[in-house]
Amino acid sequence: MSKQRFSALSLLRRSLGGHRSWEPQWRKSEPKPAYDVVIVGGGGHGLGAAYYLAAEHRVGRIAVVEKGWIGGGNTGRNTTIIRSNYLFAESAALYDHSVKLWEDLSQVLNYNVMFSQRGVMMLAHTVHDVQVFKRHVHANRCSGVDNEWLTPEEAKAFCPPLNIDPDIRYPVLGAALQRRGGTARHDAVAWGYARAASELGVDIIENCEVTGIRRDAQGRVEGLETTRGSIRAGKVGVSAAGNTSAVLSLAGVRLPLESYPLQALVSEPVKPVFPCVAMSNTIHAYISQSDKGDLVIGAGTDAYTSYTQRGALHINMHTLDAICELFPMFRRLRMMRNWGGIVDVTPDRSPIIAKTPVPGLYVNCGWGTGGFKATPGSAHLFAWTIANDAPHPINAPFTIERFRDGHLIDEAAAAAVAH
Amino acid sequence: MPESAVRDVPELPSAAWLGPLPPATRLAFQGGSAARAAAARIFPLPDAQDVCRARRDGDRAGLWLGPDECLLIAPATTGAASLLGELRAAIGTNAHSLVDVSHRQVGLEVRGPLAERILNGACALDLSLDRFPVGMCTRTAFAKAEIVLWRTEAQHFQVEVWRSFAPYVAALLQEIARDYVG
Amino acid sequence: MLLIPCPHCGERPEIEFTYGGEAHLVRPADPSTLDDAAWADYLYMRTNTKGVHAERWRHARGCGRFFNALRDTTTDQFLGSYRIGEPKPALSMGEPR
Amino acid sequence: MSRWRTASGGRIDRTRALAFRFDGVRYEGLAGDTLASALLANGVHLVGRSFKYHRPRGIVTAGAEEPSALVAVRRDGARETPNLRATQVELYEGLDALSQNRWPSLARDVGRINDWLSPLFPAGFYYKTFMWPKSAWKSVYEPVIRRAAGLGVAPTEPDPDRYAQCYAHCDVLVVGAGPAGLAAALAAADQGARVMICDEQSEFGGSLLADRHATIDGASAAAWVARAVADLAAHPRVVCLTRTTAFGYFPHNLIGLAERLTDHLDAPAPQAARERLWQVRARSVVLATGAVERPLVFPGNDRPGVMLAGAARTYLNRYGVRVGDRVVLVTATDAGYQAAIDLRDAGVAVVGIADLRPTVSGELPAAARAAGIEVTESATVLGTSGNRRVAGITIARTTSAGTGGDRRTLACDAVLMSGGFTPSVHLFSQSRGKLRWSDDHQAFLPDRSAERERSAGACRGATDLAAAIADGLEAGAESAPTRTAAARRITARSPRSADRGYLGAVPLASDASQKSFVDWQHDVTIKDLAIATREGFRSIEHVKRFTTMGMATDQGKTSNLNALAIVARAIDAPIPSVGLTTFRMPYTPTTFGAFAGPSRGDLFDPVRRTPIHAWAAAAGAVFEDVGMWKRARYFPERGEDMHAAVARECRAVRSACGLFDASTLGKIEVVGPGAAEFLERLYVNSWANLGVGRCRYGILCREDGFIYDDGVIARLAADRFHVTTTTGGAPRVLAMMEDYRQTEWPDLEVWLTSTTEQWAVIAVQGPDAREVLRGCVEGIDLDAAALPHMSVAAARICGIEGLVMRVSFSGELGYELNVPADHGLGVWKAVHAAGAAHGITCYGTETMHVLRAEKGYIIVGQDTDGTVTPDDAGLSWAVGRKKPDFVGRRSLQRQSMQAPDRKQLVGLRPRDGRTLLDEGAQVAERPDQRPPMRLVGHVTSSYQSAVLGVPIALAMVAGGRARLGQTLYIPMPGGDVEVEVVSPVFYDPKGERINA
Repeated sequence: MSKQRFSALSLLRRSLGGHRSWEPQWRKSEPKPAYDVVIVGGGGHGLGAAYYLAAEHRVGRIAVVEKGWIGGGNTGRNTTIIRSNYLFAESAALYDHSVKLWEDLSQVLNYNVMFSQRGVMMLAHTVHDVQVFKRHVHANRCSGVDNEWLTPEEAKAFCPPLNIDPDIRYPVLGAALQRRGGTARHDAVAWGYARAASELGVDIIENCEVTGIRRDAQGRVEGLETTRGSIRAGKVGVSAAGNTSAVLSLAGVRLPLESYPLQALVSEPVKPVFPCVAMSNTIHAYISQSDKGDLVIGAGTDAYTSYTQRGALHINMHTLDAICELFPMFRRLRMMRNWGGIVDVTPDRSPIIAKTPVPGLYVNCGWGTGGFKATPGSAHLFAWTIANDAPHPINAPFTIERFRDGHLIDEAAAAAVAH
Repeated sequence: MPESAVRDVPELPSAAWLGPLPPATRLAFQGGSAARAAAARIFPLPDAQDVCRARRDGDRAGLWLGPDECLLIAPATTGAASLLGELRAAIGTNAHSLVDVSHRQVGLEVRGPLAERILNGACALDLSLDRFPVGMCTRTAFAKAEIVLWRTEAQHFQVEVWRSFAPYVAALLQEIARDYVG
Repeated sequence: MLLIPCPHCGERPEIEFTYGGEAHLVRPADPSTLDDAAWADYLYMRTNTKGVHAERWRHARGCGRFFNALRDTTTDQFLGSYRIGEPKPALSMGEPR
Repeated sequence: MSRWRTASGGRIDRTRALAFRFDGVRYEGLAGDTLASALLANGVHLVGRSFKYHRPRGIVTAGAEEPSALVAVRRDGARETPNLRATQVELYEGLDALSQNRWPSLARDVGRINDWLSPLFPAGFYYKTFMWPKSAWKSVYEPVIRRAAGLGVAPTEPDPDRYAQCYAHCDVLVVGAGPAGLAAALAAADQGARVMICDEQSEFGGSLLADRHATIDGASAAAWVARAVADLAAHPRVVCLTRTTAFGYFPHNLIGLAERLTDHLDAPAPQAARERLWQVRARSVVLATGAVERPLVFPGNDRPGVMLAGAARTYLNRYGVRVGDRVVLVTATDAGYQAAIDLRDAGVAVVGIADLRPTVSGELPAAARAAGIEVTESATVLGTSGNRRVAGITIARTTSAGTGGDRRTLACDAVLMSGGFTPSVHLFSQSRGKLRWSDDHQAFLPDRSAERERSAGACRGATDLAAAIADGLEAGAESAPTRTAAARRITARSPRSADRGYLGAVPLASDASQKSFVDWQHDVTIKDLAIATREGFRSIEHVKRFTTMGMATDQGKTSNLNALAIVARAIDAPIPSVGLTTFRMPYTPTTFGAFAGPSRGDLFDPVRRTPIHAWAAAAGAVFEDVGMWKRARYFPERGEDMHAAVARECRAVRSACGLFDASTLGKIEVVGPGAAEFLERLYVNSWANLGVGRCRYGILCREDGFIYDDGVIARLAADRFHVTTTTGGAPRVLAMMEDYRQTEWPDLEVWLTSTTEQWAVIAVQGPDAREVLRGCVEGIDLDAAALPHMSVAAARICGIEGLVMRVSFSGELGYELNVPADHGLGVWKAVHAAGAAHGITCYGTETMHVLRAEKGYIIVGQDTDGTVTPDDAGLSWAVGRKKPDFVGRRSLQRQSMQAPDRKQLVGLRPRDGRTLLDEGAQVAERPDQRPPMRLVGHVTSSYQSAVLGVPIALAMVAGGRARLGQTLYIPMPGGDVEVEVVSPVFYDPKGERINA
């Protein structure tokens, strides 16, 4: 499919020419007057949706409009954890659909997204955690999603730096391990989809902010107003993460969303010391090591809504005291860089991939802190939903109406509370 | 006196700059201005507008905690029951809430020239004398615990903390102090 | 850590407060008269303002009071705060503190 | 004394020699040295290997911006710190430093092969390959890449050091104690302001510490600094912090400072804190963060011995070290000449000056020429030579034809470069202040502030000493809250210096065969930037991410602006339009331990213990964490495991009497005329009709209709209720109550007080409970008639005024004794003694769980999961039917909430009467399914019932109540377990025992 196919050979060949013959990985497009589908939001979810619309649904004229530079939102600001061991069948199906796509993504896109199935280990610190995680393990096993229970000793064997001393404040009582889980290179996902989509004719329009959503007499979407002029569109799919509320409000659509700051940080690079991904929801610590050698650490969200893309110092302090408690040999390492993103959170912490009340307008949002792992699956299902004007069975439960009808998919509440 | 009558208080460290205060009678008062005024006739209570200020009369003190909330502290020799009686009589039919919290919390004293610095090891408030003068009191956060902080003298702070948090607060104070006092 | 203007106690550090979400969402007097959509709107739908946001805070580790505040969610600067029951004040862009 | 050390001058203490080791070799330095200056004094220039190509690298700068000289410093096995900048490491006796990213040795590093293969590893190469065969990524490619990547080695032992933290407040925080910062602090202090001033270096003075020429107020720079520091130190309202880095600027003028307390000491006190993290809330902030000199991007610019001119000057004037014997200066500034002149005065041969500027005039160049140093104008660099240290440099004159005229190679052992100065706007930018591009300065300068802050001195373009000091004075004075004293004046004189500098690659660099480095640490060259733009990465953020330029541990302090200029030129756009990468916290890498501070071990989170804890611990109880509480889980007797202990405890409660510490239960006193109405509106139950002295089991829903909490509520008086909550739920429930009280129902006169810790709660449960208590409780009649199940009475309990609640979570005749906490232990002991004759047995939460499960009582959070309605849990009987409204009622009216196929609480019994189900196990309708299975529910609670002698379980099953008697299947890895659906009440369904 690729005009300039990537491979060790092409690398070698072009090195002889001093790498002068590489071409842009995606076309810099000017907005055309009209498209069949315009995707709002040039993150992994949006670019992926455009790619699948072109590759699998043969939609003709497709554009992705991005207010900044592609991959500059949460796609490039997260800790790249990928897993699918969710509790409810609906969620597990959704995220596992994504993991399956991850497993072939580098080959499909001819772009190495460095999907590294190093295993994701979720630590249990209380009897209650143990009950909740074992429920996960059983539910996942029955629905064909790998997830296994580890004793503290097994967890330590899988992740040697882990402190399983029974005398620490919240000792590790065990862990749920998904071996197929892991991490990927975030930028590569955006660029890989952009490149593949571009080669299929998708226009990728950066520095183009949506300022209005035009509707016809029947109320159906007919186009967009943007900072780079108006664009006619048969269908519009919004995949704008933290800014979704702002964009949808242009069409008068209200959503059950709130946007919170979420921070992450990396240490200075060190030689390999951390073989997997470890997560502790109870004391808020999420850690892995990147191919470059940085320890990649996720913090919790701030308490208040904000669009500033920065969080509070005390949030980082609470994250790092937890990390140092679980991995005391990292206490001497140093924070190299910290950054923030804006995550859009729904009341039940599950996403929305659905039609909106406005004909021709579709939305993919509400991924909260878990959007990156879902990128290929979300994009794939969103494309399907747009192309068929109807949800795929996997995302059928993830509607806006579920909040009206009470059919919540409440992963957060299911993790429940200490009794 | 039965063994059970002995008051068993949390064991807390003490040092030249730190010490647990003896058991006291404490009442949580909440109510409108009428009830507050009525109670103030027999007990030193700050007015609603005396924001974050304590009023003292001998060994009795009323601490402003909120616009309709005060913490009343009296020596243990004045039993909670009798103090409740006095106040209810004074307040009469004015709507209010009085709850005995004598055992809910304990008092700690942090004193000396380093008191301010040690407290600022985990308290985010500006404790300089001009910003946190003698007589000021407030509920606040002390690292991961909640306390009521009351400056009784220039170099004396009273810390009121729920009993199960007291060992944490005391231990953290000691950990902080290690870098200031020998 | 933000400095939050409590209308009772003045500016205090964020760790003393809990966030209460969008302000001026009044619980319907008789919810049973609402249809499911209207009820869901009260329960779940949020403006999620990008700009000056009227929001609830509680000075939980302070005077304990809930209050409303105006904060620009694009800068996190507070424009003011007011007591529960008081009307939303007219906007006046404050100097950066 | 080493031949590179000058005979005199500098700020080192020549009387105190310090021995240290680098890669095991012993050297000697002087007190006041950094590791970098000490190595240079010993003629050591090769100090590390680069990240990607493993090229030999030396020392480029003399400060925090160092991109290249990274080392590990080891005190002992647990105290080894990787990736430290040699330019910031202060020397101490016995310091043991190691080079990084090399094998087997720094001199002979096999990784060097990468350099020869470098044509294969251009920017972003890894995105383009390593994809075939697919399996090889995990097994081969990634492990190899990972081993190659990373710089230093992380410690493997826990860090034994302590880290301190504190909060501080001031009127004016001055960041940076160079000329502008010192002036600002003095001016603010003059006005009586509370001032804090910090500097990352070991002493105040900044650039003045290396300045031999400036005069300030008639004194030498050094003398003036000494006086200024003394003035500040003497000031009662000024706090001076050295070795303290302002690493982050947070909203509302909160600044994070990291103070290094012991890293510079040879023998720190074992218990001394290593670092202290300050959270400073400043009314105003003055940023006097200075500027960093920029390298020039020319072929072979990364050889050891190639360094910034200002750095060479600092090593000479501050540390008394000559960086070489024969140096060449490549410059685009006058400042570079100052270094050349100083070195020449120190006896170093300056073999030539290559100035990129077409015509050079001015004070300093004139002085250089006068000193007989040859200056080449319109010069460029074609390359350098030398293996582990620069040995020569080839320069030429750029002709109008754009070719190199009269090229010459100069032999040298050091090359100084001066490309201009980049203002340090990191903190300003972190504060969200807006930057503007200045053509005059060829730099981004602070423009609009977002906080109450202002920049002063070189960080906003005031590079001339007098201007910087004047700017500092003004900044300090106007930042003070009040201006009373007269404004201070300071006169300063230093050589005029034209330092606009040069951005991007030098002329002809792209034609050269040698690499021209932009980012030393990440090995990003001008070729990499060219490839990035060629492949369409045009936004600077894209270029940064694609090439990793500026993402190294120095965060691009020396590279960002050059890269920006190169990209701008490549895509033919003005620099501002390409944008500037965001400056991110922290300014320089900051220790995790400092962020964590004392929050470790038992101080990681408060450990909440009940008044009875010590007794339980002494009795050998095993505890579990519930929220912050430690709760006794079971009381094993010799040799018992949990199951044996729990079985014994259960039997005791069912047959005689058990004693249970329920003190952690949340308690809230709800008081006021509006109390009953308040609960009426909040809980699903009716309260108006609850008599004084009576108790009722209450359920609290969220507004969405799902169970949030539960607990027994006792009415103590018409206007007073004693509400109990779950242990973990107490704070949540109180917060929710306050929310409704204050914001929704201000019409109600009701107030809430947490009494959780006021009362110790001792549960006495079992058929003999009444008999046990007869001897303990005075003032009330314990008989069923007088004190029936679900009633409450004030009484004297073992001589203590308290509350006796006749309630039971065990299904047996039971009481909960509430006594003031200080008496809890005493009463516990007394009741325990009184019960001895009845074989009273202490039990823990595990037994409590089994007993309640036998009765089908739910545990919120275990049997419910935030998606369960009262009806789902079989509790519709508790819902006040006639109530017009309560929190959650409207949501419960939704159709989906009444659907017959909702998951409902049922009991399960294994058909085989033996198999103990796994909590969390799934429930299926059909046997022998393969994944994905159709599932109808899950097991929420499962225990071996001692009294029934069989395993029992509670489960949430779709349409469960309609399935009583049905057989369902629990799919386990070993096969299905057949279970029968039964009532969740396994024991004493009629409740005769509880009412006994």
